[in-house]
Amino acid sequence: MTTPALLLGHPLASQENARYALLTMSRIRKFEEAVEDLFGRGMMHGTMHLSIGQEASPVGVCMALNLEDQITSTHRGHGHCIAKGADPVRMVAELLGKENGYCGGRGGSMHIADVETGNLGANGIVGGGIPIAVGAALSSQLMKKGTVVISFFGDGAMNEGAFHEAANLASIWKLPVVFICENNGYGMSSSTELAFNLEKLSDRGLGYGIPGITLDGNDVSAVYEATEAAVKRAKSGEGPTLLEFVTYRWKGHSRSDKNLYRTKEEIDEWKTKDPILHFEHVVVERGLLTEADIAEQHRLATEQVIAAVNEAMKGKPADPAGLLDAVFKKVSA
Amino acid sequence: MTTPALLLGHPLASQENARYALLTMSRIRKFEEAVEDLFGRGMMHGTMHLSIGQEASPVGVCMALNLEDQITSTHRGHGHCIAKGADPVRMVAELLGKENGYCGGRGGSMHIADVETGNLGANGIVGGGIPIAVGAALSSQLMKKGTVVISFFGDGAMNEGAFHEAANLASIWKLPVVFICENNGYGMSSSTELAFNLEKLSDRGLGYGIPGITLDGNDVSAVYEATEAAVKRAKSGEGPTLLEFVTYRWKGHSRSDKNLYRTKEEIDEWKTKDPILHFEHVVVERGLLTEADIAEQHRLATEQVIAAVNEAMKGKPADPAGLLDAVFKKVSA
Amino acid sequence: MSDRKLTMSEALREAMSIALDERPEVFILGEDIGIYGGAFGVTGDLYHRYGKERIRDTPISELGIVGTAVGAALSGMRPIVEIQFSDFTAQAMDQIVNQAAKIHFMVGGGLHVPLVLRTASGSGTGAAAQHSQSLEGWFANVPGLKVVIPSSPYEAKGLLLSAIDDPNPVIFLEHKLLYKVAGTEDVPEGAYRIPLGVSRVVREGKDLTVVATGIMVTRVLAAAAELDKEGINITLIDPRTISPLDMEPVYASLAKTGRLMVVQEAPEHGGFINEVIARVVTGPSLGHLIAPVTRLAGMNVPIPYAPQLEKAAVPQVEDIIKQAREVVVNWR
Amino acid sequence: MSDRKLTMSEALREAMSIALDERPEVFILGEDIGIYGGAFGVTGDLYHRYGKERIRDTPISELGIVGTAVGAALSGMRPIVEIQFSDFTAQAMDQIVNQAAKIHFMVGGGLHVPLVLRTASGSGTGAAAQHSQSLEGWFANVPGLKVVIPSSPYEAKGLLLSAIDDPNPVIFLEHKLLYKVAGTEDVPEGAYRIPLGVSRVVREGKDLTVVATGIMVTRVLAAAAELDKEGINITLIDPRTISPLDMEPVYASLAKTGRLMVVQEAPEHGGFINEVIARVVTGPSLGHLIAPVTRLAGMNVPIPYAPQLEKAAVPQVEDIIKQAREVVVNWR
Ligand SMILES: Cc1ncc(C[n+]2csc(CCOP(=O)(O)OP(=O)(O)O)c2C)c(N)n1
Ligand SMILES: Cc1ncc(C[n+]2csc(CCOP(=O)(O)OP(=O)(O)O)c2C)c(N)n1
Ligand SMILES: [Mg+2]
Ligand SMILES: [Mg+2]
Repeated sequence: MTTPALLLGHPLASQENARYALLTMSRIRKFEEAVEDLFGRGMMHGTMHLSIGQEASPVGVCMALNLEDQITSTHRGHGHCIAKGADPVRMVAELLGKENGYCGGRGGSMHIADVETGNLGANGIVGGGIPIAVGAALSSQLMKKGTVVISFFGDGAMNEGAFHEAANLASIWKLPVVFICENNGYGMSSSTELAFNLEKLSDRGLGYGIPGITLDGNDVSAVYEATEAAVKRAKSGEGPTLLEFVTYRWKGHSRSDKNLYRTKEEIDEWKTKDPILHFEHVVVERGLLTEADIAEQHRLATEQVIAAVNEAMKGKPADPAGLLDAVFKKVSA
Repeated sequence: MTTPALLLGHPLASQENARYALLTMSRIRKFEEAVEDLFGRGMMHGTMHLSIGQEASPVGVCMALNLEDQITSTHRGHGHCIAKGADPVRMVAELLGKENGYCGGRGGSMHIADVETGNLGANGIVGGGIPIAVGAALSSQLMKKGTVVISFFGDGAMNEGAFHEAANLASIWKLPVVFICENNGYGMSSSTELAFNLEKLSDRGLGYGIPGITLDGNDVSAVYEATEAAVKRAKSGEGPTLLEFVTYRWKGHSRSDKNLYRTKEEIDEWKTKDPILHFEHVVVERGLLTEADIAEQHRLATEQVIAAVNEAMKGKPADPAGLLDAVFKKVSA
Repeated sequence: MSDRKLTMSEALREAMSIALDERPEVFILGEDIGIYGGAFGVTGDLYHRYGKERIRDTPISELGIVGTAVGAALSGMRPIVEIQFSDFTAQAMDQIVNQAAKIHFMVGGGLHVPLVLRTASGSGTGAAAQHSQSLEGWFANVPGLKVVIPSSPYEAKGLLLSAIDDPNPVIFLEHKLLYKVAGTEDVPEGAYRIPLGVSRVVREGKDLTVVATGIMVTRVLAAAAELDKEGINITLIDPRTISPLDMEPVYASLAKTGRLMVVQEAPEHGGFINEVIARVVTGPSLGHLIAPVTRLAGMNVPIPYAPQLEKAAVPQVEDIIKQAREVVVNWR
Repeated sequence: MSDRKLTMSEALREAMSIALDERPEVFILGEDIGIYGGAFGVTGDLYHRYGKERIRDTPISELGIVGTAVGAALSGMRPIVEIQFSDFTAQAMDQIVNQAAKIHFMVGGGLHVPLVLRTASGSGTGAAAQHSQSLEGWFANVPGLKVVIPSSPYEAKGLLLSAIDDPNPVIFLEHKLLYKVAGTEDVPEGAYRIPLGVSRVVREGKDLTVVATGIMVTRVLAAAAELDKEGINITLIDPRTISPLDMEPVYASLAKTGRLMVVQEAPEHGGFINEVIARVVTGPSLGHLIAPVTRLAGMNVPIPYAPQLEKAAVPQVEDIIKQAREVVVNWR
């Protein structure tokens, strides 16, 4: 896996980057379609939160990062994980409860972390990762790492006290963190109209002295540019930015969701704003990629995901014998 | 005890009201001086947070309320309590750990509540009362009481998650609550400059769609007017307002405070902005009260406080025998 | 009605519906309890029947929600709060413990907090460590809270109605594996109340007294049916409320069986069930014991994700059979 | 140095100072720990010696502070968090329990959280119900946390240094009445470590084994001195860490005394000390008991304000004397 940002000047400036963006968005989508299928066939356990329709955000954001830069993710974290460079084999293996899964089968979809690619972990607690991101940013500042930390969270998470306390600390200490609100319109069934008395959720930054920007979260290029600027600001010691990416999840909140709180029309309407299709149009229009290039990226993505699933299936089921030993890190002598 | 708001058109409009405001501010100050003295002489136990220098806020606010309107208070709550109409005898008795204290000796200074005057209680937890005020406002809305709830808190409390979650709920449900931040410049030793990246703390309302106003918290008349407007807004169903009253505490945070985090000059400077003296100047200047009137209010205040202390001293010490029975309210048959 | 084998979700919903009908001051608040019908479907159609004022959807703000409920309870209402997973009570612990539990006491009795906090507890759905805890021990050690753990639909309905009647804060812990399972007893259609603080003797047997709550009642029952075949007969006692805890039936049973086994899903170390052991060995039953007390509890690990790990982490029917058999056989 | 009778505050400060010197990744964060020197004066002059980056004053945001510490611990630092009163851990329970305690396990071992959370625990200062709780039972029942309760300045220093070394989250509960009391043992000036998970036999006596932590160690010692005069001799065992809990010295002592008394300040119902009882009666000591186990704990009430009430609510020296005497005399 190459480190995306190293490839990049501007996201649309090179074929290589355009291909990378498309391939990665496609891999996220195919990955989630594949695990949804496995889940539907009863081969996976637990719950699952799909980010289909939201792929531009993780990809655009992570393309603006270096490998050393860190992220914290959410319950809806497959995209963040893949975009930051995780190994899909170990992801699927985790979902299948295998020993070679990222968490050795102990965490599942909501707890995948990948230290090597700077992913400090998904989180099953809404808002739970936000103060953690701020803490990692404090480490960066104290240790003069020169890195940034991205805190991904949903619109719903902004109403948790954790957001509030973390945002204030980041602002007063000018920490190198970027708050990224993936506003998909709903926190489970709770619409942003009902949960907020605000036009733009990015205005919530005003209460902390944090600049806030709202933009189209389905435009990978816009996402990249806004992130790059916020990252630069963070790394130069000017403190956090709050980016609100407006997007939509096509699937239900989780498997048990009957979608009673929104209309089919609304969902269909948003499908026309597919971030992947949107990006394809742009790159073709600008003559950056051909239709064949595009098809090739999707083919590659499919191939990679199928290979990952097949490989993951071969893993050994996690063994209960190791549980007690896994609770504490051993005290080194 | 008369219900102050019933007397009122405008706080300065009548001699009666001006006298009431002065008497009440003076009573708060004398009360706190008296308990500080008792404390210093080892007759009181525990801790104590004095609001000397901040008397305009409780008095101005409570004059804009009816008896049925409710308040939630803080660890620094003697003023709120007295201004809302509490009986100083039972207050002192509580501080002395007497059976006839407000809490039967079980709560002490940080837990005095007075249901009859609509005081839902002081709170030892910074920010703890804010969601409770919002809940009381929800009761008011659901039961169509036509009342407002005042949530008093300090600047420091605004950085607690409790403030955040409560503010958002109040805003989206347009609850009849007024948030009153008594900004005395410090949360214990933590200055607002260090704890916030904001010019005005009332700007924090922006993140919730709550209008915020900052004003001189040592001007009882300004406090009254702002509160009255916010109360009217709340009662007419338009939702919460955030009022920031800028003030200062003359004494240390609590008894153990050595005041290392601020200068003597700063304290002295603020003493020149004494809310009581300020009000005296205004009423004399406008010819509303004479110097004799003023002296009379202070005399009355002193008399009442001394009488309260003497009366409270006579109370029976709280008896441990009742403790177990006091934990749960009895289930009525 | 002769055949009313409801699920626990249905029984809970029925209880709430009755309370909503009986008392105008009852209302429900929580995340996704409206149109969505609740994360576990417990509120179901109540939103359509009672409207959005009384079945109040909230933003994702557990601390705010519980605090709001405390304030509402202080001033005339009777809120029922639903917290989707008991793990998220961690967000609201200040309002639960420092406010709701203590206000009546701290202020000298002038205020009280008639609040019910319902929440889904326990493991078994593959939701992993942040969605599967059994936290009853936290609440049990907080004076001022009542703590209820229903073990069947019938019990759930009667206990919830009593919890709503109670003028004090009640934590109501519903095991998520029980929600969708139909009970074996009929659930009467109208109102009935099961008092808080009265243990239930679920079944009687001569050899061993087992104390368990919630899902463990189901598992012990299954184990007991197996052990019956071996001639080992179990008395099962379900305290139903762990605060207050009614020990009388346990003492009475131990006078007959002389053997005690306690079972819980929560991690063993520092778990609530130790209270039962402590009361027995410091109390009137001590002289009746003819075998060492035995306890079976969850492993001291966060709940893992993979099904084989998750099962291993908490007592299963086979574990109960094995341990129960051992104590009876070894101490004939 | 021959006479180094420090207070617990001083000993804790010394431990932190050594850790700050030893490891650049150690830093302290909390409310009023800077110029103010800490709500109980524990950080004292560290701010002046190490500067505001490493002795980091925070706004009033317990959840944010602990979460920030978790994130910092995950990425190379070793934060020590001070929470002014243990009651306010309620604000931060999500980060303590759902994050810090579980991350290492949940993510499969790739991350760990070397975090120490120091906080003031217990009653006795008239601060009432929201500032006086003993909450060790909550943390003990959470797999993934270590829980330390020092009982003297000497112990505090050695245990805190080990807690800081530990790669896992450690909850360090300091009884507020101990802060200003000088210990009876000298506290060595340099670094020394007392391993976590090793109980200490504080004194030995033939008649009764008492298990207690924190301030109760002091009170049991005072009681033991009185009882010595009556010819009743007590062994006192201080586990020092309740998670992990080292029971071996308790078993060894019971083999000699045959009598067990457990003492805690926390409310009796569902309190941690039950774990000790459970281990004893389900473990190797059962056969050695010649008297019923006896427990002495806080009343099941929130801590009240008035001194006479506050004293009555938790075990005092006289209560310990009385109950210890009773069990020894009645079971000669
Ligand atoms: C503290 C907490 N409260 C509630 C939940 C249950 N829950 C899981 S995801 C979710 C919705 C989150 O909404 P949002 O933050 O907008 O993220 P999205 O799911 O839309 O990506 C809820 C309520 C939780 N996991 N944690
Ligand atoms: C949750 C919580 N954190 C910390 C404290 C300790 N404490 C008591 S008062 C106080 C300062 C509060 O500052 P502010 O809200 O500005 O009120 P003020 O004391 O200035 O009136 C602190 C830190 C507490 N009681 N509760
Ligand atoms: Mg969302
Ligand atoms: Mg202040």
